[in-house]
Amino acid sequence: MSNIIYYVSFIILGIGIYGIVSQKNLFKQLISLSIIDTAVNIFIVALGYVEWGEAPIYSAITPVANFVDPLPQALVLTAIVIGVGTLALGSILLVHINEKYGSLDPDEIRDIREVVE
Amino acid sequence: MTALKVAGIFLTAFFFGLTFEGIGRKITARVQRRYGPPWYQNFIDLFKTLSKHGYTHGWIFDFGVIMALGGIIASLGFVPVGGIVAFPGMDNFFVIVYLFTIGSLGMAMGMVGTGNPWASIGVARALTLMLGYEVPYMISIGSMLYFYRTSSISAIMSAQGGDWNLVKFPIGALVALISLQGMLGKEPFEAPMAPAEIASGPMVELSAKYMGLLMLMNTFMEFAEISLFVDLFLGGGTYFVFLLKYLVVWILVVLISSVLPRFRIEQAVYFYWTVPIILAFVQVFMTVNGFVF
Amino acid sequence: MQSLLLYLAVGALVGYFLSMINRRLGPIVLLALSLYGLFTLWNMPIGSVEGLFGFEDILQFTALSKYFSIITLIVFSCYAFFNIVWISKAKRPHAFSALSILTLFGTLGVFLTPHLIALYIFWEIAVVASLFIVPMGKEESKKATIWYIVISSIGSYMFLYGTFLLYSKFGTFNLFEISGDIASESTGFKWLVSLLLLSAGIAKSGIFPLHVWLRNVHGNAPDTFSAVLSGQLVKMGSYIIALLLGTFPIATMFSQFYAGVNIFSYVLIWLGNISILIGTFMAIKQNDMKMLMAYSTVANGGYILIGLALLDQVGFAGGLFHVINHALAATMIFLSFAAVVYRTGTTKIDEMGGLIFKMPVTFVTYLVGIISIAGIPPTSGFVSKWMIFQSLISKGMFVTAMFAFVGSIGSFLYVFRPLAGVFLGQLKRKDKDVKEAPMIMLIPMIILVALTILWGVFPQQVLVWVTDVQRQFGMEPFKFDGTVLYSSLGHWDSWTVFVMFMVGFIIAAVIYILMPKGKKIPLDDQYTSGEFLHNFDLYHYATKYYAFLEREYEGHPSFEDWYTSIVNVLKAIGKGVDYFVRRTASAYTFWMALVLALLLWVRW
Amino acid sequence: MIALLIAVPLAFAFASIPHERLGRYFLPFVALFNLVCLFFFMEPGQILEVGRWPAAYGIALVLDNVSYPFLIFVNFLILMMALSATLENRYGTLLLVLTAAVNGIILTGDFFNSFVFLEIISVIAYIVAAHKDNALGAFKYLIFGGIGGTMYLLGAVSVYVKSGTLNMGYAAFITDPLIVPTICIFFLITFLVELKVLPLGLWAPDVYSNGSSVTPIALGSIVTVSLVYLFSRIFLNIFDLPSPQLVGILAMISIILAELGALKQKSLGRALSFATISGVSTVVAALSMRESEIASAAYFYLFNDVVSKFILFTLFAYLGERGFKSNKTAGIAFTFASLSVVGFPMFAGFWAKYYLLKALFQVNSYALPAIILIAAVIEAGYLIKWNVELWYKGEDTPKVQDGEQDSEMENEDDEVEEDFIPFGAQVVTLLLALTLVVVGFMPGLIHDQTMNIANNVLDFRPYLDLILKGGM
Repeated sequence: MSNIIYYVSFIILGIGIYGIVSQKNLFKQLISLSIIDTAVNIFIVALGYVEWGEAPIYSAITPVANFVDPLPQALVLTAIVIGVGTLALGSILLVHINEKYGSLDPDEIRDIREVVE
Repeated sequence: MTALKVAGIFLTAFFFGLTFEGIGRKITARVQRRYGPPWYQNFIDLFKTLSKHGYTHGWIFDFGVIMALGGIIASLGFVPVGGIVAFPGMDNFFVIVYLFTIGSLGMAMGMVGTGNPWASIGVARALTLMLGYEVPYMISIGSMLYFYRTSSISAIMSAQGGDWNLVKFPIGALVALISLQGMLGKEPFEAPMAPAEIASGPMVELSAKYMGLLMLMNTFMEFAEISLFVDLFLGGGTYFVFLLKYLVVWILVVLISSVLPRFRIEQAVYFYWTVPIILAFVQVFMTVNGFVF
Repeated sequence: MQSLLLYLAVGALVGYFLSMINRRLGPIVLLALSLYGLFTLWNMPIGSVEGLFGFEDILQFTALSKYFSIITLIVFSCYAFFNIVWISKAKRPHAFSALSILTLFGTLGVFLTPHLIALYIFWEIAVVASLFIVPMGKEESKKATIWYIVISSIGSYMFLYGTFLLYSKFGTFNLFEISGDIASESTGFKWLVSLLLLSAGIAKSGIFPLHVWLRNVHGNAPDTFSAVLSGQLVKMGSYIIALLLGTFPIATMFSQFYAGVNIFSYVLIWLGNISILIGTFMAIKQNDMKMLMAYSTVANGGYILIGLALLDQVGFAGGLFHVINHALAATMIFLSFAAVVYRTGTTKIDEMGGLIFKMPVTFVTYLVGIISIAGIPPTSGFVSKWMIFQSLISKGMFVTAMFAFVGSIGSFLYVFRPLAGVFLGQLKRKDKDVKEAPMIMLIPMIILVALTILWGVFPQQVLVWVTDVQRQFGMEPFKFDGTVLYSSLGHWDSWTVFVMFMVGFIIAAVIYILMPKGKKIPLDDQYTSGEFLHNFDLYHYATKYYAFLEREYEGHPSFEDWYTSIVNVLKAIGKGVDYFVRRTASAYTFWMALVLALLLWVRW
Repeated sequence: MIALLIAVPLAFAFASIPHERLGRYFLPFVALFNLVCLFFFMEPGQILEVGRWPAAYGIALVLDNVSYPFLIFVNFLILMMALSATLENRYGTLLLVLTAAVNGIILTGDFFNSFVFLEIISVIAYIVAAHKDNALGAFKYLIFGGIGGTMYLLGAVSVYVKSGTLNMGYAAFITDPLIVPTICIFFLITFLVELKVLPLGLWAPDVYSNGSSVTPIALGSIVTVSLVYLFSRIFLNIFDLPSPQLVGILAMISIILAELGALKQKSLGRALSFATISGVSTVVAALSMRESEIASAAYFYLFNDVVSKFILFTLFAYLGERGFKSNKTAGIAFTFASLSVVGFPMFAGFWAKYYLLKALFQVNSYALPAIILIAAVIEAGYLIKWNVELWYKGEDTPKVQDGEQDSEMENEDDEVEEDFIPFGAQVVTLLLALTLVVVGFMPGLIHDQTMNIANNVLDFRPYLDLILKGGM
């Protein structure tokens, strides 16, 4: 039962990859990348999960408790931040692309570029 | 002694060469049902032309003519004439063949130096024809050099004894004969001169003395070339036997030329590079594998 | 040797800065250095060993080094001398002079070291230095440079690969140390290494599969530099061939094939044959005189290769002798062309004519040059041709002999084309005011003429060098006694031939003088088949000189085209790569990544 | 002390935020400061445990015999770039952050920390890639790099899950050897992307050819060097490279394909980009052999390639394809650099190829040398073509062909007027070209260093000892 979360993360990962592979629109590609990020983050959090674990906070109530591994969660926090940064940057790049070529469809952009060249 | 022998060769070439040429003209005429000039006609022609004032096109023209005659005279000295061998052992086949080319080069240079395009065309044709006949000729002679382990003409001549190379190397002799026809510029390989086609080619601008000198050169050249054939294939022999053999070969050449039409130049080259070259290689194959009769 | 190389290296810089003061100073520096080198190396005892830049014993002065260095230095002295005037037409005189000196540095280094890596370094220095001179030529010389560097790199990198193969087996780069042990290796290894090492020589000396660069480079390089390219740089290739064939025990390394010639040499001889054929027939159809001589270089490279690959007493000597002959002849011819171009400004044969009356000394230089190329006595060209022919016939190698004959007679055809087209015939009206080349240009040409005839009549000096080489390689040295040269098929005497030649010439001259004098008429006083001519420029037969012969092999395959199409195929693949690059990160790239990951997963 | 290398650039980066222009003036001094620190106040064999956590639990910064020379080289490159590149506003700040991140990635001994630095580098790289209005190329890089980063994260986390620690040395020591190849594949994909090995390096030509004086140098030189360091650290030092033959073959294919791609190009920038791919692929192929001599030669090769490409790209950025007629010094630097890339004697490139071939032949590897030499032939072809074209540009072009061309030429002339090479760039390119020549005559200068790196990088024990301070 506890493995289900792994399957979920892999399915999301698959969706992300499918998105990058199949979508022409650059923005959809970026979103797909973000989905992949999310999938990986879920996976990592799941790795640190311990059956019936508790939040890794020391207190008087839980001097000896079944803690989940806190490190992956910390890592994921960082990864999420980085992911958001990348997403934001990608969006800005797309805005620039859209300003320059007036489109986010790579085929159209290519046509325009070839004309320019 | 050497000087005497050389002088002897020159004089023989001069008198008999011109005489035989005259006889050749007579024979051609008779084949063509004409009366023909007397046998001494060439002497008359030579002296007459030499004694006239001519026209020259500048120093390269003069130089070319002298170089042509000088080169041929030089190579003639190395050709054994029957018993007369001026430079025994040193009459290397390749030396003679390449000395000949000085004469040809001199003539070509002088004639093109006249600035007449007919002469240029004639020379271009002559050189092209040379590319044709020299190759099979040198290969077939080469097989003899290989067989006798020497490239000295006189050594090959004396090594034959009674058995002529004509019999030992029949195919080679045939190839040499065909090539000889081209060397002498006789029909069917007459394209370089072709009087009716390119106004005698190289000779177009020649007059008087220059014509005479080149006639002399031509005689010497014919003499040397046929002598080589006689030495190599017919065993040379004593002086008079040699001349007899020479006459026979000469008459054969003249007879062939008098009945044949002219090849175009590329046809000639094509011909030389097919039939005689294959024959020459047949000869080579036989020689290398020891099939010498 | 060490000091000479150092002087040359420094000289390149000095030459550069001196030519900033006066551009004529650059060639003068080169001339001084070449003469100094000639003097030093001529007097240097064979077998001297020196270090260089702190590397012990890296320079060895062998007999072969001496022979090739002397050739090189003669060529370079003449080239430098000629350049003193010619440099005024050079596009970048400073760089031109400096790079010329650097080229000399590189080539001399190649000749002086048996250490394969040092040799490679010097080799590449010579290549790079000459590489940047080439594009100073005609418009197309830029393209020619690419041909040059690519073909040269193919050769030299194969050489490098072979060098490292040897190193991985024997642990040393010294060629002389390796040569003893190589015979015991496996057959495949021997073939591979020998071919790899030789391919540098093959590429450089313009032998068949790698001959294509010569036409472009020699034809388009700066005019005087073509002389160095053909007379000297190409000989670097011959040096490698001679060095390897002489040093490796080729005869015991490979099995016998025919008439005492081993199979490896036979392969080389066939490459030589094809080179002769291609060189000769392509030269015949060129209208550009420099390209014509470039193909002639291909053919003569073939002769040298055949001679060297015969590896016997007479043939090897003939091949070596042919190196100096062709070096001198090619230098003479290209220098005379340079003089012609200096005055007329074109290299197309049919754009000139009748220059003989304007430039007689240049003409004589060219004439002697072609007599030597065509191998006619009494020039030195005949000596080597005779030796090669003797060797071929005595071994019974008639097919090769046929190619040699074709090349020899074909050379009459192609050398006559510029002779007739440029120097003889009708003088063009535009060239009416052409003058003879300046005196400074004529001197080196005359020196070369003198050397060619001198060594044709008295070949002893060269033969001493050649037989020294043969002795050093443990071969039976070529036999000669004074001017009498011996082979197993008899002998001849160059002095006698010369005397007979003079006798014949004097007889002819006497007859000529005794007979009545001819009247001088101008060139346009002609038999014109009755036509009245207005323009004698057109009455000059130079275009398509051998049209009737060219027609016979019009549809011949062109290796230049083949190589270009190979490059095009490569470019097409490159275009494919570029196609993927230009897409966005989409389907194919990701499938590729996934397949890759899968492959990695199953761990190969 | 070591942390200064990271902290100082970061501090200056923050300091420069309020004053947009300041960044670019800070950059050279920061780089110089780093170099001075490295030379005079630091020596290999130091470790810093961040926050005084013991190494196996906390982040450790390690300065050992491998990272020390790499740090010097990278900071040297940054200094050179700071002097030569034209930095617009904010780019100074960016590059300061990049400096910090690059120093960090070389110093760190922690997997996750290296991931963070890698992502910082990537983000800055995307921005730098977008220089000169090249957003499309940058976006492509972002997609590739994003996937690559994710893979690295997966790898790092897998290490943690399997070993319970993120410390590079300790994790490698205790991770189950059976699972290591699988983990390494995640890392490997990241490196193949970032080091531009071809099927995964398809983003590079579009990014590098944007004509900027920053992008190709920051990415192609600085980032590449630091990632080669990380590659060697992970695959040569602490883990084994998974399926080295396959990586080798992939890199070889990449070399050839990149050269062919470059051969085809009609623009110099793209040709150089492909050449860069080929150069780095050669390094990867050589490193995949895991042999100290070869690794040493590979670092030498990297040195030569990076320095030469630095020159080529900088000059391309300023001169474009306008030729050297007005600027001979630049031309000489360009020619020296291209000769060095091809590997002609008298330049560093020759020794790079020499050592590489020699080392490869010693281990009886025959395919890679052949590939390298074939690549060199192609490289020689197109680089010499470009050299000749640029040197002789406009010398004998026909005067008037048709109107269109005429106007084009006029435009070019106008641009030449405006277009000059800043003094800094001239000095830097000339200096680097001279470096190539000097190394060409004294290869020992670099070779001793690379030998030292190679010997240390292939020996896991000293690193483990250092990072754990002589054992647990």
